[in-house]
Amino acid sequence: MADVKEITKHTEDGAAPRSDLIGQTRNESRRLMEAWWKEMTTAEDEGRPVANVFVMGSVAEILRTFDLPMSFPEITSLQTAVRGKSAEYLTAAEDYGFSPDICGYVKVDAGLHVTGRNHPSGKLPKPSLVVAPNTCNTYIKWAEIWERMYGCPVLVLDLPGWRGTRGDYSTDAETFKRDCAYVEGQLRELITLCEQVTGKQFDIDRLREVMGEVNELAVLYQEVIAENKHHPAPFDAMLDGLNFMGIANAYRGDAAGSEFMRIARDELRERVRLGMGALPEEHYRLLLVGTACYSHFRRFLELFHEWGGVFAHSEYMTFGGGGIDKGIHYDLDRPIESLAEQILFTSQQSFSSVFFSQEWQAKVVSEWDIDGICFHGIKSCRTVSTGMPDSREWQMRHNDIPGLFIQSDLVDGRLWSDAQMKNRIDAFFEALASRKALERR
Amino acid sequence: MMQMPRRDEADAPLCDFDRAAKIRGMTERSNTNAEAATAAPDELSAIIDECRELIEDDDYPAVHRWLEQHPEGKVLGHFQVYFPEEIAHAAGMLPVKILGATSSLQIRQADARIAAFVCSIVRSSLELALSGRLDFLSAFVTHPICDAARHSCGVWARNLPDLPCQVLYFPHNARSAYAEAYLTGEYRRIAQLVTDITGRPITDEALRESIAVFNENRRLLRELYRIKRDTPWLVSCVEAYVLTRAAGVMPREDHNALLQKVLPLIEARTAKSQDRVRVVFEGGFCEQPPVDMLAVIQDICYVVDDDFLIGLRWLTEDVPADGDPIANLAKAYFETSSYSPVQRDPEKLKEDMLLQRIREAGAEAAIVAAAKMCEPGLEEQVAYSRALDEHGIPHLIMEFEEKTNVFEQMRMEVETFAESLLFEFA
Amino acid sequence: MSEILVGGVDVGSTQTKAVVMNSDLEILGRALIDTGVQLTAAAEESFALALKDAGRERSEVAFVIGTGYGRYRVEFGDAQVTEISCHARGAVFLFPKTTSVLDVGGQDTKAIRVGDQGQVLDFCMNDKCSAGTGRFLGAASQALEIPLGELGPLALTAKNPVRMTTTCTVFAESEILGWLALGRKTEDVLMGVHEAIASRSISLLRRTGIEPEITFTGGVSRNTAMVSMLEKMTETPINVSEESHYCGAIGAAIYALDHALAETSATASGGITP
Amino acid sequence: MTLTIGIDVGSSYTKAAVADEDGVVAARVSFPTGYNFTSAAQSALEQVLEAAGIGRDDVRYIAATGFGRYMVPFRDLAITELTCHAWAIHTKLPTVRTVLDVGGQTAKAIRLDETGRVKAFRLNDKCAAGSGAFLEKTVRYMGYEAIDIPHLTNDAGDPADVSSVCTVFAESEVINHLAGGRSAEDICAGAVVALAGRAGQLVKRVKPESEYALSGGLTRVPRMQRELEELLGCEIHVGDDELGVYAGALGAAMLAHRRLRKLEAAAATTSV
Repeated sequence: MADVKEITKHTEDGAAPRSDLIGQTRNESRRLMEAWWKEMTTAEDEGRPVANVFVMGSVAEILRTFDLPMSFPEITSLQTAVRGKSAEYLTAAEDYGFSPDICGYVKVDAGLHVTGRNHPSGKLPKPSLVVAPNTCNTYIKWAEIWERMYGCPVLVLDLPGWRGTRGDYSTDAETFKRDCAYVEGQLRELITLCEQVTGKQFDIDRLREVMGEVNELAVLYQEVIAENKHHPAPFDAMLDGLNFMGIANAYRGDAAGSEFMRIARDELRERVRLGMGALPEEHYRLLLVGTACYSHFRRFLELFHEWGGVFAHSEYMTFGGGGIDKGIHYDLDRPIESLAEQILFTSQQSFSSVFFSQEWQAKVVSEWDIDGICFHGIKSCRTVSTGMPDSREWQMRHNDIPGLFIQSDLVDGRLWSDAQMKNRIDAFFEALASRKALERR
Repeated sequence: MMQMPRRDEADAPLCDFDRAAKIRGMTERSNTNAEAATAAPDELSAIIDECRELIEDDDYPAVHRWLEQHPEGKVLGHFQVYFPEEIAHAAGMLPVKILGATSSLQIRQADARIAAFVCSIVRSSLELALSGRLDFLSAFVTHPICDAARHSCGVWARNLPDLPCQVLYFPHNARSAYAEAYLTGEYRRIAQLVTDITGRPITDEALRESIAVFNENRRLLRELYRIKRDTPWLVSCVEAYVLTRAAGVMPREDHNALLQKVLPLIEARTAKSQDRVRVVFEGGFCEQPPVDMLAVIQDICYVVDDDFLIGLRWLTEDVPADGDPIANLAKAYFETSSYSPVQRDPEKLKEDMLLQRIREAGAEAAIVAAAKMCEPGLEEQVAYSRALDEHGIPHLIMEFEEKTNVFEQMRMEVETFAESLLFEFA
Repeated sequence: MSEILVGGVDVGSTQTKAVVMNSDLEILGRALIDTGVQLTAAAEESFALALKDAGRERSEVAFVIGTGYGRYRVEFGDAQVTEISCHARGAVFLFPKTTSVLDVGGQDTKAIRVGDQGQVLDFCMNDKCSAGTGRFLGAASQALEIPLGELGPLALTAKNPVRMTTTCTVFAESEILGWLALGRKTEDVLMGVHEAIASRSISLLRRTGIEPEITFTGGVSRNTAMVSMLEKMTETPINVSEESHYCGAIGAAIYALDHALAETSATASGGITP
Repeated sequence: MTLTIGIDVGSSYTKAAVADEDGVVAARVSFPTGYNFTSAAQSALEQVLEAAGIGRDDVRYIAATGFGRYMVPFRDLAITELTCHAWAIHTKLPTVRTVLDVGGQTAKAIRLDETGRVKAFRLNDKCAAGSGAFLEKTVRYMGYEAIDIPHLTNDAGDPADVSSVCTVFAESEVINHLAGGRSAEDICAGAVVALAGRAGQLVKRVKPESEYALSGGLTRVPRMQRELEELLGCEIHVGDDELGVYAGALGAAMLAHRRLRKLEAAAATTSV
């Protein structure tokens, strides 16, 4: 940790070239991810309770207050695919009875649980508590799988989203107030549940500390994403964004999380200062809608990078980051009330914008100077995919933003078809190229 | 692949009753419509045929008739599964279920709007809207029963700018002490929405009257299901289904009258019991199986209970008339309600509920179906299947699609299932 | 200076097409052969035939672009461009007012919205399954033992088309037999097949927005029943050229000309290859 | 001696068998169904009677099965092919509890109990990728015939990756392999591996119990059996004398015998 503090001090002083910063972020995220795994695994060995939570509405603030290690099944499932291991877990889950058509994350996780929870990165802990928000309906069905396997308590956290479709999509003040009251009530019930599960007394000052850290994390996370407005973009939102997202979730409310995000921001600022882009040559700036195909992650990136296409932003970084990119300003004088308001606000901003996507996308396109949007339809994820063809066409028709529509899956390699992917992606870049060529004339 | 002649007497004799009958040369034709065996089927079958025409007409004819009678009338469409229709009714609106289409509807526009891996009901409902068949709607309300349904609101809104589209967020944290108050608030918001549309404020009195109408409807449907459970040979699966489904697409008062007329006629039938497997059909809570698929099943089994259009029967007891009617509706949603894969209630574990349904219906087996691409349904199927295995209850796992119009594969599956239960081996 | 010659070779999943053009965008020679299994050989052969047809020598050709699924197998080519870009460019060459291009190929169906320069503005292709592609007609022709060319005219005589239920191209054959077994008329079954393909094509076109003029390219565009079906469904007349088979190759040749000119002159390249 | 006939009108082939009480086959035939199921059934009857050298009157009971079972006008009973396959396999291979029947269009996994009763089954249709058609298309695409499949899929083949979900798209993989110099054997082996993989998936969905048997046309492809054995890590029975090919017809004929006995017994009791 010492070296980290040092670096931050230096940059605050605003020192000369700091190329030693370059690469820091990846090393740190690797280190922190290993530490996160270690904590989950040892917790199980020591018989300490572990909570299973989800990226959209994790309420880490409360769980961390009770020192509950948090397992994010979305992240752990994704990791198996990046490690090229998802296939065997998918098969195990399908052998268990799960349909080929359901969420790949769910199946990989179920596969892990029915085969002894041996994850390539370590032993996946048995949940003692599950908090499943309604931000993705599949979370609820997922939680019920563990509930049946382990009989662990499941709290479904209702975070009502946007209701209307007129003007801006958010809800009116009165509805929002009512929703807050409901969320606050549920949070208080969660606190009681945590007390039962951990046998610990709730400590509101500890909650304040944690929330303070999240305030800081959110600001830094926003700054990190904002750095990519520069040309060339210092990071690839599909590749590096994954690290930022992972840490932002796993270390939300933990000092190490904010420290990491500061390192990341500083490295990015250094890269911007040195004109170091994520790609050696940046020709096109893209927005990713959906997720990557993690079973073919390297190839998926390559197909874009070989054309000099960089992902300057991704929808996943906002809902996958629990919406903290929308900003969090906890009022520590009224922690629980403020927690309810901000969790509700950020989750609405992030996941509701998936369902009512057009305005957020248009905003990103102009602010991050995007040349085109890549819509990657995920066979097994209706949450991100259902409305995609429509919003793609909307952006084309109303905002003249070129959009590429390709389909595969997040973890199921059986749905990857290389020739077709390449054909579509090449054609998309050819179209962007002729667009630019004509603009030049 | 292709339509084939219906199962006929040659293959009925899989079981003792038929065998004895065959030998005495008095086998009855195993029939699709139970009334084939009754004395005076005319009136009854006429009504049932009307109902079938009604539900298989993608143009909502009953709604258009209502609008002719009520030129100023406003229609509220709500996505399938539960919606507190009483609220819209009390404001003078006609609440109508948007529950997809028949296989004859050609999907021309919807495919361009939503991803390929989405269930048929979301797709065909959108097609109905885009093709102008739902132009009579003054508002559309969906609810986050699943992510595809939640997306519908955004997709509809982008493509039908003049139609107010709303999401009604039903609570999934059903046992939170705060859920009821929250839902009451949501119901009041919906009440405001419909009031804004009709300009007619909802009085408690009007709401109580509406609740009375829907209580009566639910009572009659419970009665229909009782008959179907106790004497399945009197009312076939298809008949019960079309009679029930009609409720979603016609004024409820009319449907009450219809059931009041039909139920005695059904009980007056004289058809004899046949030896068939008594099954519960699970998996019709949202997307609806095609009627012809049910015809295949009833050729082979008695469907003694099911979860078709569970929303119409979501409330299992009368909503009390006294007190705050909206609060009563919200309370009933949690306290006296059925179950489905898309409603979370830790005190109603679905497999337990299914086992109870099978027990209470006196069924010996279950058909556990799920709509293609239906995430919640397919996930629940796994839990159902394992629970049924534990309790040694034979069950058939299948997937269906609203737009299917050939059922040979399905017929073979159901027949094999029946044969495995009826055939006397070793 | 001697006239500049360019070539375009479109190696498709079923057929390989090649054209030789000059700088006045005249098609001097063309060739169409079955792709078979040796893509490289097919590319070579088709181009050789096109040169022969043009009565020119390989050495006279300044630039060759390969396109189609086998574009990277055009080993003598100077660059590759996807068939999406090439069909767009070719369609606008054949019908300058084209705004939408529909190409129903052997393995996939493409809907392309194009700009006045033949640049791709937007495009969509079918999913990870060959349902509703030209292959569907191939299946019909096999099952009914009727040559591909005769399917259209026969289908047009249908009175009461069947509704195809199979989406799997392979199973289409047996469904067709099934309908016949039920005594349905051949033309009614055929029309059902055409409808299945047409409605899938239309929903792709809708994804990119249907605007006249629509130009229909690829082998299936020669099928009269498909054309009239599409015209009925889109309620607009549809352009079909005698050259529609060669549309991809023509587009490739035109792109080749861009490169050739860029190489010979100092003007900025309109080329779109990486 | 009492004889019955089982007629299996499949989507690609029609099979018929004459059997006695003990399931001993007096005669059997198999030929392509064509598109008229009824005439296929009719000629199956004629051919099998002729082959057995008996007349229509020598046959007491006819059971029809397969996709076209309702198109057999002269049947006494129609039974699904799952029940028939299960029964035939059960009587010929009594230790088998799990049957995998891979046919031209549908793959079926069946779990039996010790009496031969079907306890669970799953089907895989809709898409050719999981059926014999996948293999057939692949070899045809390379210019061979279905008849060549067994020797094309000999052990020599070092499986090439044929992973595409769609049979038609698989062709572009085939193209690439051929262009890349892979042999037809390698590609066929790859297709069999892919097919076995999908079949294995299907089997696991019926909570299989040992022992296993393979039935249906794919029993003619020894490589399929071996790939499945490798995949499932156990022996796969195929029985003798092309049991897999005729299991439907045979099972129907034998169930016809059971049916007959019951009817006679019942008739006897009522006449007493």
